[in-house]
Amino acid sequence: MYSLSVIVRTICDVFAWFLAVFGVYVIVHGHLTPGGGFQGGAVVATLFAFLLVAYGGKKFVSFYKSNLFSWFETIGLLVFMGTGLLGLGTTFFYNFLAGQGGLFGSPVPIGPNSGVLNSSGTIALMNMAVGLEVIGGLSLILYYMFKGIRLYEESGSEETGHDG
Amino acid sequence: MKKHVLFLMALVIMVGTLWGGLSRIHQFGDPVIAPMDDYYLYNAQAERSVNNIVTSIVFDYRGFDTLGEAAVLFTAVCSVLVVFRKGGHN
Amino acid sequence: MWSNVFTGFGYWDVYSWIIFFFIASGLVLWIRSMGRSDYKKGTEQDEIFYGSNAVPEDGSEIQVPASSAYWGFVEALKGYYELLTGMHSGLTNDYVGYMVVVAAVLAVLVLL
Amino acid sequence: MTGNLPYLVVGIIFLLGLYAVLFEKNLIKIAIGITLIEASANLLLIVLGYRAGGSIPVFTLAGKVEKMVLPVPQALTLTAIVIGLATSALMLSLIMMLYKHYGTLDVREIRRLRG
Amino acid sequence: MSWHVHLPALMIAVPLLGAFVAPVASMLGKAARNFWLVGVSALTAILSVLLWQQVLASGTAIYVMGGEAFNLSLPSGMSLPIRIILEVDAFSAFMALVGSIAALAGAIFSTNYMEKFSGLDKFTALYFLLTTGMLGMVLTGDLFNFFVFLEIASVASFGLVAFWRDRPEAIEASFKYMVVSTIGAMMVLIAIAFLYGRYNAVNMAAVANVLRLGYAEKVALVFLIVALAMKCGTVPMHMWTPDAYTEAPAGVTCLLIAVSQASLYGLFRVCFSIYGASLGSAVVPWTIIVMGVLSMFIGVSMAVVQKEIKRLMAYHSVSQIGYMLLGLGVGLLALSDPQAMADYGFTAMKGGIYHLINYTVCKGLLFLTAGALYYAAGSRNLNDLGGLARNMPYTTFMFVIAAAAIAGLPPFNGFVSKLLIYESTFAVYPILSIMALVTSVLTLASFVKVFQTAFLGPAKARLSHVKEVPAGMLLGMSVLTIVIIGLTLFPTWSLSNLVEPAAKALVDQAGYISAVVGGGL
Repeated sequence: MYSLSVIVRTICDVFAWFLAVFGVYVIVHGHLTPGGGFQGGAVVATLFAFLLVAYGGKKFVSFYKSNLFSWFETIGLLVFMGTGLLGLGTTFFYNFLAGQGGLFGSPVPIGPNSGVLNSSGTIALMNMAVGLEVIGGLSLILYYMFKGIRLYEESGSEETGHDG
Repeated sequence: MKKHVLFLMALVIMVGTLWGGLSRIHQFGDPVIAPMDDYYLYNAQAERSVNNIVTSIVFDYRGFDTLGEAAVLFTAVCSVLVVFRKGGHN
Repeated sequence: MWSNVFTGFGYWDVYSWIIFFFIASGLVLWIRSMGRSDYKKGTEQDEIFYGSNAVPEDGSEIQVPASSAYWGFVEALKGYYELLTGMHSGLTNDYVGYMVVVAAVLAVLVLL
Repeated sequence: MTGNLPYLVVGIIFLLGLYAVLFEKNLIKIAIGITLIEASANLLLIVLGYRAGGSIPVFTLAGKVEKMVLPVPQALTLTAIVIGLATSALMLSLIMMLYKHYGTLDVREIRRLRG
Repeated sequence: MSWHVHLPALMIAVPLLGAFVAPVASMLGKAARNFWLVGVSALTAILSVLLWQQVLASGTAIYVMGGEAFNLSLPSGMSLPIRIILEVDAFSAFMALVGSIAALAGAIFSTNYMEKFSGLDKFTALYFLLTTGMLGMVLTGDLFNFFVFLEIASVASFGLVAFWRDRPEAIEASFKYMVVSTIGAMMVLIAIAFLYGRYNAVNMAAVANVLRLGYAEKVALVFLIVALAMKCGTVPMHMWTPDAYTEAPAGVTCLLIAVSQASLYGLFRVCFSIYGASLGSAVVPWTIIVMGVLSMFIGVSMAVVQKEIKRLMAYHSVSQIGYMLLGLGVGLLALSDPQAMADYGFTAMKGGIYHLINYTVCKGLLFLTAGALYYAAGSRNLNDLGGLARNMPYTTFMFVIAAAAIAGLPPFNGFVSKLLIYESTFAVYPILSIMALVTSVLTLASFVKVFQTAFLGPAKARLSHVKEVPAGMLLGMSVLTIVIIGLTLFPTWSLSNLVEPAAKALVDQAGYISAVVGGGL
């Protein structure tokens, strides 16, 4: 893929960051507004599709660090899993922070309200962990599928496996 | 071609039964008494202090499903990386 | 733990079978011990007798290949096997189609 | 039956998807059919959870709510959508590798495994 | 409360954590990766043994995910559960035990077998994810959770079947498996949506408690039966089975067997525990019996004519699935009639479940030996093999044991389960047991063919360099061999401790329901 015209790249430079900020907003407010980790992560991951289309493959591959994003994925999954395991004092996946005061522990008024950001216990933590994981995972899928096109163009080193 | 006719008939029968079943679940728009969902709607705020009921279900009441879902995404990423991995020995 | 398995009609006792196998192997060893004792490995006694022809070096010339095993069986059931191999056509559409056919048949059977 | 029109739509989407998988010969079209079937399943879940005149089950800055739609189908659909996304991504990757190996997208020529 | 109450959750959490950590662990080098692969599998197997003992000792174990207490299945004033509940009765514990043994053997085998490939960190992660999916399918008591774990197992197996991605057949097999299996999973999801829409519950026991067989329930039943029967490879939906089993790495095939058993578990959980007594007519049992007989006969008759060793074994595993379908279908036929159940139904179910564990260990061992042949001789085509018994004595020994056991030669364990199935199905319909006998004979014929052409016969020149496979593969095979010999020597113990509690738990629908709906604090 080749990079598109300077207009598209400029528009991308201007708006890509709003996209990222909006995705992070959706992730962080997952327990208050519609959305959550998966949706916000998907929004942030579209940023990478945006960059890939606008700047073309070679430039994208040059500045995309796959190790970093695989670490994003692993860390998100481990935080998610660990938050569940921390509840093992009671049960697996027990929400041990809700209503306890402290981190994400403040109660919310019953019925329609304006929302308290510091509420909902482990739900917010899991939102962020899943958001991190989805950002890493989806952008990795994009990156490697693009690399797959290149793999198709230059025939990579074949593995003979067990034959012969 | 005989095979295609057979498949087409089977497809029509299958989707016909699906339609028959769908129209017999419950009238669209008024589900019969929904105790489980009403429990979430009325108690989730007090129990888990969360405004977004769907998120409370996704991450708390059915959080284990979400773990499996994240695992599915991780599985897909691993599979794509396996399919497009660089060749050669490790 | 050492009793029999009752199958409702008969019973199954593994230990009698194992004892039988020991007795049989003992008999085999006894019969073998009655054989000639002047057999020597490495001499011409253990050469392969191949119809007084030269034994070929590579065994693949004198081995029956697997594709020709049970030739008569397959030949007798030719039509059946042609039908079966026609079913395994390798077409993905067919594989899904058989599932849909089974679903339709089962739906008709259950709903009627 | 106009009241049950969404159910009819679910059935139609399922029919289209299964038809595509059954009779299309292009791998990409088969993948599209499978995503259609997934869409029909998700739509069915959402339709089952609709309550006439209900609002979304989110209390933040909601006006006065008298009734809300059922939240569980939305949670289940969220899970099902992500699963479908993962499946589609893997399927497209496999199609790319198939094209690399076989040089074609015609399903009738990708049948080395048979008999 | 002791940590034993957390066993059902740990059973799933441990391999899942192993999968998430696997990419990190494999950064530390080859030895650390292999240690992680084998160690986590061994830990899972130990946990499954503990869980099985606990279930045998203290009845059905339930675990409420995220509840205030592990057994608070119903909140105050509710008649149906609102959280995901893991419900482990004797049948589930039995399946988890069998599956984790197969997973351990496959993991030990894979440490040496996969040496010739790259990307082994992803292999480790996918292997654990496949184990997780299998265990979750058999341990969960929630319909939608069952679907999620079904998808985990499916997607992981797609990736593993396509692992050797420079071999076109591998990608092709993975794609075909994927198309068929995804449609099956979507049918499962639609059936779950039906049940949810009818009863506003996704918990198996809660649904079974209020289920009345109507039109929508029948459609859901049809969809569930077809999809799950496809997942465990019954004729005529078995077409993906030979492709996938053949192209997957051998250690993975050993685990795919266990995954197909988990789908079989789902099929019978739906038939016995969810629908159960309200199943009414004898249509569904007879459908399962007919599918079983067809699978037995067509599978084995296709196996006889194959000339690729793993493909032969894959077709043959289709035929062995038929035995379990036959036995448990006869049990389902006798479910509503206590007299018939006492006469032959329970015996048939015991035979089916006992054949399930025999099939898993024997067929897993056969696929491992096939992989060892492929590793050593560099070919899977039986025409190219021959005279390998001289070079590979241990592999030959284990192959003979596994083949004799699965073909039902006395005194091996396969004969016991087949004997139970023969005698009980004879009481229902003599033709059924005659078909089973003919299938058994053809099974023996197909394995005689493999044994004669691969192991016996004159030595071939191009195979003179073949050596015995490395120690890791031999160890992985010997694990299953020891299990087979143990089941052979103590059939009474295994029947009374492993099989009968599982069969009782499967028949006892009221107990399954009351464990959740009647339970709580």
